[in-house]
Amino acid sequence: MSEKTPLQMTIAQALNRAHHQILEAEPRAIVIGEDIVGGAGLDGKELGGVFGVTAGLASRFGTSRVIDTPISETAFVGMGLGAAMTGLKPIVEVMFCDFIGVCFDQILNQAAKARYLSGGRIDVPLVIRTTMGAGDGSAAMHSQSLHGLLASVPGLSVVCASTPSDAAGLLKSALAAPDPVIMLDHKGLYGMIGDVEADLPAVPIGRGRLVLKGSDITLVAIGEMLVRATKAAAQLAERGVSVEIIDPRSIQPLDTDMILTSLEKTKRLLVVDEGPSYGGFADRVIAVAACDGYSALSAAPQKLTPPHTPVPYGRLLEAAWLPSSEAIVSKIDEMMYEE
Amino acid sequence: MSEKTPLQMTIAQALNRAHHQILEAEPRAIVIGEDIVGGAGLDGKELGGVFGVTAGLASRFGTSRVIDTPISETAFVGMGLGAAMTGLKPIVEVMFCDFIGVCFDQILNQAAKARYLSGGRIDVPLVIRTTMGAGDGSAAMHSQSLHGLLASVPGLSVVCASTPSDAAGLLKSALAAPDPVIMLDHKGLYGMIGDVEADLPAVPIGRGRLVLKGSDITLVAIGEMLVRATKAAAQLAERGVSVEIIDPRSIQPLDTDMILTSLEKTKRLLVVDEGPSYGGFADRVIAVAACDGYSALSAAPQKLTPPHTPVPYGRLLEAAWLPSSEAIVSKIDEMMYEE
Amino acid sequence: MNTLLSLYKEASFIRAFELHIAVASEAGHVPGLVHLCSGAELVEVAICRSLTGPRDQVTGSHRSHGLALAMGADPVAVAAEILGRKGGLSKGRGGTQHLIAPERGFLASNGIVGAQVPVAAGAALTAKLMAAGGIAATFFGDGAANQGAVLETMNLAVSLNLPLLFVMENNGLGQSTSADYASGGADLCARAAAFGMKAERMDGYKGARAIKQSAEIIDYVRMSGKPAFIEANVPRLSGHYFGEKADYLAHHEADDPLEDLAESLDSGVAERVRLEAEQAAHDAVSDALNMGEAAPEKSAEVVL
Amino acid sequence: MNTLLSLYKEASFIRAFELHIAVASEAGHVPGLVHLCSGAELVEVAICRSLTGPRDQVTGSHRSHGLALAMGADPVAVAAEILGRKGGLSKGRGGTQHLIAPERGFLASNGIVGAQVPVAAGAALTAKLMAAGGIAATFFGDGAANQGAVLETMNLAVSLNLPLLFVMENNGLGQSTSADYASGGADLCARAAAFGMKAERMDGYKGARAIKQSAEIIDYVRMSGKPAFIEANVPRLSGHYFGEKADYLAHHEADDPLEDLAESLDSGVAERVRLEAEQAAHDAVSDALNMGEAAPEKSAEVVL
Ligand SMILES: Cc1ncc(C[n+]2csc(CCOP(=O)(O)OP(=O)(O)O)c2C)c(N)n1
Ligand SMILES: Cc1ncc(C[n+]2csc(CCOP(=O)(O)OP(=O)(O)O)c2C)c(N)n1
Ligand SMILES: [Mg+2]
Ligand SMILES: [Mg+2]
Repeated sequence: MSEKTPLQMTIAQALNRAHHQILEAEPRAIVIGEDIVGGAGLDGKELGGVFGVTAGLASRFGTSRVIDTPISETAFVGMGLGAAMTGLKPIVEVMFCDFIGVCFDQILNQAAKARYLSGGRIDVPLVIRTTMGAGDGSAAMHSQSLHGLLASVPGLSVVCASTPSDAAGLLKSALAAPDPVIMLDHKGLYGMIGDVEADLPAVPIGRGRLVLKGSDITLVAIGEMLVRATKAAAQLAERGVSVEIIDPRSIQPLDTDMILTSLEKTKRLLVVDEGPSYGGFADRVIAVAACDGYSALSAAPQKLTPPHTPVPYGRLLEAAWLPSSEAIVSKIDEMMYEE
Repeated sequence: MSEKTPLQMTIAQALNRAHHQILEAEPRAIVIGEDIVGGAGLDGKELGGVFGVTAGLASRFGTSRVIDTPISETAFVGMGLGAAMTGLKPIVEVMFCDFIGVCFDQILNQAAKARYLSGGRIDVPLVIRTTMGAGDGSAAMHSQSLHGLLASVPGLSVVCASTPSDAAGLLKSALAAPDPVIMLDHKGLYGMIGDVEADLPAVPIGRGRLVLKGSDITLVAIGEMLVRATKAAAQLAERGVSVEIIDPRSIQPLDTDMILTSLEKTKRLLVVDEGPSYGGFADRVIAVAACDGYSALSAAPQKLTPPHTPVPYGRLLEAAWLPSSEAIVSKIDEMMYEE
Repeated sequence: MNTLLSLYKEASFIRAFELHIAVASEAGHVPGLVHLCSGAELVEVAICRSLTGPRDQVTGSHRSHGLALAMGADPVAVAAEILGRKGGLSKGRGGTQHLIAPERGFLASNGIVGAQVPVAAGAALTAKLMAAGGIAATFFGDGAANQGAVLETMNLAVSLNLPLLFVMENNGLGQSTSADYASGGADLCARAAAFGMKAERMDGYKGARAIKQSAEIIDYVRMSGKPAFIEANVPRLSGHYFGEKADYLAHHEADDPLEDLAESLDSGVAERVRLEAEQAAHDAVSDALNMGEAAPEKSAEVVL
Repeated sequence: MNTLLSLYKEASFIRAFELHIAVASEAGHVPGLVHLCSGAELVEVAICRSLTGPRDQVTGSHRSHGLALAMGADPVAVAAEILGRKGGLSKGRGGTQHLIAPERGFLASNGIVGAQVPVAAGAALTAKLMAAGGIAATFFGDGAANQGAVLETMNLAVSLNLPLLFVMENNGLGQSTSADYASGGADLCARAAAFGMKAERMDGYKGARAIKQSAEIIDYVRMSGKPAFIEANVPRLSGHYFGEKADYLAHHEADDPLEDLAESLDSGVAERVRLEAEQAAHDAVSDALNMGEAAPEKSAEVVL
């Protein structure tokens, strides 16, 4: 039972701990990426990953299982896939999701299709971990939110954790899954502190998390947008507007049941997302509501997303680009008022 | 006026003719791709492209403007981009849209963002031509429909022509556009014959085409699905169900006005698409209807898409995978009946 | 049976197999286009002879019928997959460019030029970590040699010391483009060597030598745990895809390695072996043809 | 002013510019992380001296502040872009990794390792077709040298005969990973040569020689219309990004090419030139700092 005493740690720490537990428990698990050991070929200290998530792994499990690579995402994502097809369980880190462009074929055509092309015979226990999200001045090529784009590829599961325990728990489920899972961490949330159980229980892929119970409107969001949504909801609560917040956690498969059940009650939907305004995750959720929850709705479902442009660099520009909690409040005000 | 006498030709022929006219009229236009001349370094005849679209260009305009490349999509799509940024107007052919995986960074991060990253200063008159669509036994890596995925990237326009005159006309507009345009031709439609005007007038990007007037339901489709939708509508008409069919032609920007206007009249929407069932073009259109056309709708908007799997190879499998015109008929029957 | 004769037998079987696939294609029994390996059989059989699945794993290109057979995949299941039949390796889901028989050491073939190469690096990594003496090999063309995926993987394999054999079949053509044009006349074997690998040329017309050379270089990869590279010259005897009107090849007439090989054998014996192989291939393809077309299963969307 | 002295002046300006950017960053005025080019100035200035925009166009990596300046981009506009200010080259939309000044021949820098290289091939193609004597040059790191985009473009440039100069700045490190590890000890200059290009090493500590060598090789590219490759050894004097705790570099202390250069000059003159450069850089960065932060425009979404 002492295992169940909650600990406090950041998302980065929870992920680091989960990596340690996974490599300890599963001899077939390996980790592959750039600078995840860090200092390869040098005589200094290990870097342990750009965000510290892989710290200490190499010195504990050795560099044959924790593997630094050249800057060759196509080659090493493909290597992870091949390893997964032949009996290993690789966690491949792609530093930023913006970099999937350089290795997209290995994701779109190779990893996503391997099981199907084998007529179902081959397991592909491949995890690709990457980061997403704007807000820290990293500009157009280190700030994108490509969870929706990735989730549209048949054959891939996509998860986005927004708490330390979900991060650790989803990583564990991803590793256990027989098919490729892409996990995107929001960079802005790595420092977020939360309770985790010491043994980091797995969190099932495909199940959302009810963040806040409410009755007037359903709000779906992940990552930093979830943080802002929660803030907005607190403000709205003071004024008597009751927001139900769902963190889907899993982008694909999506917990449509949870969303539709919530809509039965609230009859209104707002999706807040950093992904693209057209054809992104927000549209996917809207489509679920419109196609399958139409009769529950009492008003048009709405989305709040950034303008349909690349992520800008300057601080004011980036702040204006991202949906703010104030914008969420006014959007909900508007939606409540319209009826 | 004799220029206006319509001619009959296939989509492939119309595209070929449009290429000839473009290279003739615009000295800065060039064409880049694999086997588009064909026979480079050999002593035989030119191939003129795998689908014949670039036939005769090299012998007329020379191999300095019609350029065969090694199989290096990243390098030559990037080359097209760099050429567009420095004053040329390249049409870059990527044989199948399935291959965008190997050059996605040059599309996602480079071409799509160049104007924005220059603060609007740089024109990027780059056209990427590629093919899409299932139905000919080409299997999982030569049959995808990635129009929706591409359209979700801010900075890109995406067009899909479904008639010879639209194919030629959209290519002309794409070439004239100051920003990157991706044009996807449905392989199954290259042989489709239609009327074109000899001078191949430009077709504006962003404007849909009303294919069939109707009053009971709005159906949105492109490519082969449009062909099947038209067939289904004819069948339904016999039974008194009046289908309005919209060919959006442009995936991004989307002619939302045309769709919403149609919904005002029909109050029902069906999207039929070969793209993915989750997070694809169908969801995008549904979201437009749900968010902006909600009050017009009298029933849940619906989509008909393939199962969320890779494209299968076997003939029966592929046929079962693709939405058939019968399936469209029953889906519409169901939707009409439900009320 | 002596080595050369059995090489001839296996290669003849593949040649005949492709021939019967071509016949089936002409008759309308193949869903899409097929890329036949005719001309490369000898090299493929010679190299695969030193590889044993599932410990060793091979990946190949779009042109992999022969390679799958050379690794020992069931010919009927291979033919059935190419024909989109129920009994196919992947129940007709994958098709001609997606042959998968890892139990025999044939991990995958691929529709994207070069994409099979990084995947083989993964199989090599598994072999390295499992330390059971396995290696991986990956076959690709002269056209693929210019793809980032291939070039990156050469570097990766050197950097990480992966037991991975790169086999480039240089048939002088990538679709309709000459290898010389596509690589600007570069010496592709020397280019691979410059990545820091052992790299050798193999004469695709010399069976005995190819077998010996393969055994040696595969032994080197196995023992050293390092990558190596083979450039094998082979002819492309049947168009880019079967049925192609290859007008870009004006006066192209390539010698046939199998004919050369046959000449070095006792002609009566060779002819008998060839006829047997022909018969076996005929039987395999017609057995496959007699299977029902692959059809949807009600159960899961996953395998449709 | 003699050649070496003016080289020293320009390089010192870039060094000081980076220093003031670092100061601004410490003070919280830079939106994100900056990758400073300190250590590579000499090579960059020496090479860019033989290039003239807009006829010639250059693309660079994430570490391109100095390169943009070396091509003649307005220092205030460069600083303002890095600081996310209104007067930035791209009105603060792009930022430190996305400097764009094509009017000066600096076409673009890039956040994706290696992605600037194919783009430069396009500029080279334009130069070739325009036939006005222009060429393109692209700068990238030893880490980028292993990216498919870079390797493919080397082949493409050879295949198509593009007037494109590849400049690899080998600072021995890609983020925290040694170049030796990342390329398995391969000789990157020889590797480039194996693609079929003229390829040379440049000593990043020898200013006079670098200027002469650049002039010659750029002349070669211009005249022959063919690609060429330079591997320049340079130190990375300020961490991967400014402020990084680079513990992976235990006993790393690199010589400074600028100090070496200064020693070869009259010390009084050198010091005066350095101080002037320092003052000019200070002024440029503070002018930029005094500009308002870049803010949204009401007009078009396109430029937000
Ligand atoms: C990334 C990608 N680009 C282009 C193609 C189209 N294509 C298929 S095979 C081929 C030629 C390949 O040449 P090579 O590698 O020499 O193999 P060969 O066909 O000669 O065996 C091309 C261009 C593809 N399938 N994938
Ligand atoms: C495709 C891609 N992978 C990884 C990164 C992260 N990253 C940025 S710079 C860098 C190191 C680059 O090393 P090198 O090319 O040697 O340039 P240097 O920083 O030494 O100048 C890495 C790994 C990136 N931006 N893009
Ligand atoms: Mg070839
Ligand atoms: Mg470096």
